[in-house]
Amino acid sequence: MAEKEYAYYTGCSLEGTAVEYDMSMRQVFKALGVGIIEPEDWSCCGSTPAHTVDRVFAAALAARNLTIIEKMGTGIVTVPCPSCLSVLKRAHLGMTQDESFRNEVNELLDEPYEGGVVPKSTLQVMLEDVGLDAIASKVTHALPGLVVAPYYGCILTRPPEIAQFDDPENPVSMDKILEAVGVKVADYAFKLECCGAAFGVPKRDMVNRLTYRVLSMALEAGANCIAVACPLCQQNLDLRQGQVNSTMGSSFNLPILYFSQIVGLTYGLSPKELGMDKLVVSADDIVRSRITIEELAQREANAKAAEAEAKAAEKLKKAKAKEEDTKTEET
Amino acid sequence: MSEVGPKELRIVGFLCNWCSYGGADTAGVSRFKQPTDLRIIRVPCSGRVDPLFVVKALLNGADGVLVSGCHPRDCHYSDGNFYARRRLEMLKRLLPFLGIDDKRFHYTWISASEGQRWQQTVTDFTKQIHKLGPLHSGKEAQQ
Amino acid sequence: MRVGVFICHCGSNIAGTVDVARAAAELRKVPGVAFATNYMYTCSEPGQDEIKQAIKRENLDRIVVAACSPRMHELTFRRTIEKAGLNRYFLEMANIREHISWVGLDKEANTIKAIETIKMAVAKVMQNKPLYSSSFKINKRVLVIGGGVAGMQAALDCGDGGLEVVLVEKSPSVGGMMARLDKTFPTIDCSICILGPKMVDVAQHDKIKLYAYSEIEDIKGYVGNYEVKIRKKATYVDWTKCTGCGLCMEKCPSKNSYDYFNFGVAPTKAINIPFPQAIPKKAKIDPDFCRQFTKGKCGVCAKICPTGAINYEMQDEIVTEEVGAIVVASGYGLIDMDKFPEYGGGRYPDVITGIQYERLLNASGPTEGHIVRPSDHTEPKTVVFVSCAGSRDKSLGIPYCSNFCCMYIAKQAILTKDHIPDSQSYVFYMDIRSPGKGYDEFTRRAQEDYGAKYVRGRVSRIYPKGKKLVVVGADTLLGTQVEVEADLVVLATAVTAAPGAAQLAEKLHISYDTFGFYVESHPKLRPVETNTSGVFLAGAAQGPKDIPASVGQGSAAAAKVLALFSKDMLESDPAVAKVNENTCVGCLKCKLTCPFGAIQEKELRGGKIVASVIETVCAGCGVCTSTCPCGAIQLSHFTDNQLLAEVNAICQK
Amino acid sequence: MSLDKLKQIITDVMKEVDVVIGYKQGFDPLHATPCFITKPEQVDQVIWNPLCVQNLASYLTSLKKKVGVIVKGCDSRTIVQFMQEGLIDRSKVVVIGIPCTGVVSVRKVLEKVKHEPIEEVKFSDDGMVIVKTPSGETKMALSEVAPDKCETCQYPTPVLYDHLAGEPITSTKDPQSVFKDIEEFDKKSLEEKKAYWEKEFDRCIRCYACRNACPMCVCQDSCIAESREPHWVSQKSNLTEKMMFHMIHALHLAGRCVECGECERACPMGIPVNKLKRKINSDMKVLFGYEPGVKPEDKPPMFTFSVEEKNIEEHKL
Repeated sequence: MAEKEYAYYTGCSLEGTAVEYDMSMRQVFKALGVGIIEPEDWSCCGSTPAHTVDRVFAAALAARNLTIIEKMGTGIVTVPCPSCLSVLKRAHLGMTQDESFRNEVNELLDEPYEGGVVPKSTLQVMLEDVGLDAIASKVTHALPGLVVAPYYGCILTRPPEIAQFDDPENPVSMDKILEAVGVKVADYAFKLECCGAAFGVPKRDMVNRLTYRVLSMALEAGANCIAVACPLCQQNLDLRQGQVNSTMGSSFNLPILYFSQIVGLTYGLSPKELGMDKLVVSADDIVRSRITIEELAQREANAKAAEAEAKAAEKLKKAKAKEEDTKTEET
Repeated sequence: MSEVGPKELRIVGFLCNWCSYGGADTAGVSRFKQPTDLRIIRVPCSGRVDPLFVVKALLNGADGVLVSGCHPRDCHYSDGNFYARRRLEMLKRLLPFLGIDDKRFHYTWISASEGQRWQQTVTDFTKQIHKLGPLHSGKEAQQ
Repeated sequence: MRVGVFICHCGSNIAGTVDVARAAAELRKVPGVAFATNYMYTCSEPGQDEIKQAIKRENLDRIVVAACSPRMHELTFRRTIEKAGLNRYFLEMANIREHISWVGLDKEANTIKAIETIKMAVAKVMQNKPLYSSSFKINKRVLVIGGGVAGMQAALDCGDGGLEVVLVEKSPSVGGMMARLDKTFPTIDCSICILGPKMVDVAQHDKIKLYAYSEIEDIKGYVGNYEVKIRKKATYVDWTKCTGCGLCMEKCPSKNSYDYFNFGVAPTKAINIPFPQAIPKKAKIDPDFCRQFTKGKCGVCAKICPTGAINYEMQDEIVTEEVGAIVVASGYGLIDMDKFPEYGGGRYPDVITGIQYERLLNASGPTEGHIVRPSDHTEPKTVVFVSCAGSRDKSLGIPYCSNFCCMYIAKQAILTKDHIPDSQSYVFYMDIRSPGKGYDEFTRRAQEDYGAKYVRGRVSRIYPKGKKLVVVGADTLLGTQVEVEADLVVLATAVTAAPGAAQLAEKLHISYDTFGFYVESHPKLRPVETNTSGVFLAGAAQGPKDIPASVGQGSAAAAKVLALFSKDMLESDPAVAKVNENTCVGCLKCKLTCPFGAIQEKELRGGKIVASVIETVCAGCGVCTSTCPCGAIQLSHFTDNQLLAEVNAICQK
Repeated sequence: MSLDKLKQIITDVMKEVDVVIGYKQGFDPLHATPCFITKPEQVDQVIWNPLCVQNLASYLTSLKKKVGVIVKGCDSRTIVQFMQEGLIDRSKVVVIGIPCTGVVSVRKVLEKVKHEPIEEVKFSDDGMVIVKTPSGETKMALSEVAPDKCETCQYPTPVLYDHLAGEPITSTKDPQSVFKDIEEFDKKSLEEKKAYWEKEFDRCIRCYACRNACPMCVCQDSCIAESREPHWVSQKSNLTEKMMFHMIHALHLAGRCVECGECERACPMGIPVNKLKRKINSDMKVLFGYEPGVKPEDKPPMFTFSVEEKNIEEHKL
């Protein structure tokens, strides 16, 4: 049973290139008891091109969806795609903070938006509404050996006056969620570094260079996997890894997972349900490394016992040596 | 010029000598342009401003009254503006009861270094009074 | 009544946007105005003579000068009319420059505004009464707040001038920021070597009473007679017994105390003497780290102290000092590293601040002058300096330049090369600001003789890569991105107001600006005075400044105090409250609200109770006047009738 | 409450004071008038009934002697307010409190009987007032002719007394609705309110009766309404000056008015002069949680301040 219901605005990516984000996100929400409803007749949020052309028109595209969501009465809409989120939030904040702007935008809409929707990223809902304890409580499996570099991308926390979530320069929300499900998180300095995704077509050489840096810094930080919360980041890092390897002479084989997929794996969900097969760089090794937490506990207990044994042996050896010493002294 | 400029309304400002009057001076020194409606009366402290001065001005022809002192805690006389805050707040709430829009009376805190804030306050308040129009019916705007 | 009106052109400052001739003509029509004229520069000598002559010639008894702000020249013109035989309070000024000609473009509207403003002044001056000052004795002792170089200079100059000085320093030793510096620019002489003797002078001067580790609790009174409460913070060491031998510091088991003096470059002991040259050289316990306080047991220092100076039960003590003037030299602060998340926000140990680097360079610092990385104590070979870390950055609310960072970065780059000859320094800068004697030459030496690479551009980001730090920035001259792999990064963090600056200002009743720096009386002509008479400023409390400027201001403030104290009596401001005993009903609401306790109850012969003002205590705020329901207590020069005259002059329905 | 008990108290109090102020029959059966009892034989003059409308505490500030004074619940607030402002020496005042079940508005009664001469006034036990005039008897409920202040009275029993003539009564009036009339009035449009006051104040004849009747108008003969030094209002008889006078009266009572209603009772023109002060009182309650004349240890809000004012927000333009 759902404790709380959210409107869930998927946006276009999650119906296409990022379908595994959608699949895994829905599964994780289901496991956590978070109810989500997809707004009917939602339309393009207008991300990327619209706001470079016309501010009012861009806001209207987003606000059309907000109007629909407002009528659903959920109060909050959770948005997996940071691009959509940024646009929806920008429209919402602009319209609630400036009356004349609101009137201007509403003039373009069939039905006015009154400002009654709070857009939140799926990360924000997980961290703030569900809470780390609840997230941790559903864990059944462990991924030993996995070290994740959390990669937030450029717009999840910025600009801070729009995002209003997490530290704009050193975000930790994804780190916390992944740590909560028992995954080891690397101290990764390139959490926000531009990967160049938006220039994937016109400036390939630049993107290759930027992507190369993001990937190599993850390796440098000791990670063997990157976690993301953005369809564009995922697509860029995952799909272009081969391209980077061929142009930069590297040999990356770094799985790029949605954080929701990692959480899903620890919840014991099937790789199929989580869309693991949709990834370009295979994450099969990660899936295969999965064990139950009981198994993990057993392994740890074994390791501890072995360690204790070794310690005891060491102690015994020392004691013996001491005994020898005193003996020699006496004599 | 063929056209007559926007007509002035009567706005009276009571400014404390140490902060706000200095702030208005700073705005002047920095050449921050302001509307010309305001007439300034210098007082030592906002605590010197008996609310009755505001009433007197409003009843006798002013369309708006502005009182500005040092920021709370920063009063040259330590507590003067604390008294002013209570008295002027009381007045601000009373005016609409008498049928006078409380937007015609504004009290605020501006320090001697805040020339820009002074410019903004004068500009916004003058705009606000012009939006409300003359307080006294039958009275023509001046100039 | 014969009012004379003098309207100043102020060159074209006023006459450019106000029709002064028309204003004079209009004023001549005002009842009571006997004479009105306009003049090029009324404040000039011939301008003042014109007023004096007109008073005699036209038999004028009240004067209105329409010119600049009374905050500028009221005193000038008061003296003028006094010389011509009028009471100085028969003057009013109409501010037609700052409030009119400089802020309005429309000459017609400005002229009307000026005419009305002058008419208000005329209406008021006709209500003015002659006022006479009385004189009062002054206490010729001076309080200096802050024992940095500016405060010490002020204290020494005042002391040498024969004044008794009370010097209050909030940290355990005098010396301030300068005591922490390694060398000084542009001469590269040793900072503590030139400051040390001054510190000793302060300690040994028979006119200077030093309260170290003390803060101002409360200040009451007025120029000539202040009562100052000083909080002597508990040091847990009896300084009368402490010899500064340092044994306690050696034996203290609590080794991880924060070292305030060294800005946390390395830890110190919970009981410590901040630095070898400290004045006074006394130990102090930091109860946040001391085991006796945190765990309730230890007592090592008490056992070891040869003089038995340790006292864990010590409490703060409040002492009272009476002084006649105050010099505020409370110094500056530095912006926190956490304001720079893009530079790690303090997470990377090898990204440090300029003042921390000074401590690393300093022979008496925690590394004994060896430059090492805080993370692994290895010698850095590539050092990057980032100037304007926070300065000139509106997004952080610091639009101003921090004044001395360009210079100390050049110095630190030079010293880095001196210490580590095979090192390379990079300096990212916005502009090089070196407008002092020998300053520009100095920054060039850093580049030309010491090979520091100056990159004009800002640093966008610093991130760790292995043991190195990658500094990413722009080179705006080449138009490219730059990446430097550094071993150590030094941020020239922005200068801010000292912590607690606002609270101190509130106690002193002086103004501070948006950033917390104290506001001088006039930015050019009264740079060390405040608007509160008897309170003077010195050093970086007024705004970021380097050592020579701070020392200069310290001496300047001392000169002001000496001039003030050159008389035995001060003249009181007669613009104080006065009670009309005939109309006072003795309700004493004025006594309730007076912020200064200047009102007393007085019984007249018939038994009638009335209020009575203690003139020397009254500061002239007028809260009593706006409290009194029957208008019996009136603040002279700002009476109800004077203000009503101004209101009536412009509000006529 | 029995009159005998009151008289007994007065007789006792007489022993320790110079004068006791009470009520006696006035010039006609509808009017009571204050009386000053200095001798025991005068005690019998004393009356108590709903016609005893005057606020006798008003006299306290001008009397130097030791005084006993009879107060109703509402009047007692005057004494508390005097104490807050240090205007009386409490040790020189003996307060004889009367639990009050409500008084009448003489004006309302006269309107009911069309201002005919009054021959007799009786009060029945069931709360009726019977007024006899040449044209016969008129019966009216006490609540019908009560002054407005009785309708929301929160303090039927004096808030402070040394002797209480009767058993304490608790108010049955909703404390939330004390300022209901003020709130209702404030909801009107600015134009309506302005027109209302212009009409009301235009009737003012500047007789100053409201001021003279007000116990809190401490200025007495020094009132700035009649002064030239300072010269706040001119002698012109126009609306502006009349309004100015009433604003002086209202603002001088800001946070001090105990709502005894003497100003309105005294006004020969029937101007609702207490309304402005009640409006300010409603704000004092909201801003400072202050109600005049209730707790002797309170400080009137206009003569003090808090560094952080919890309920005052900075106004934005």
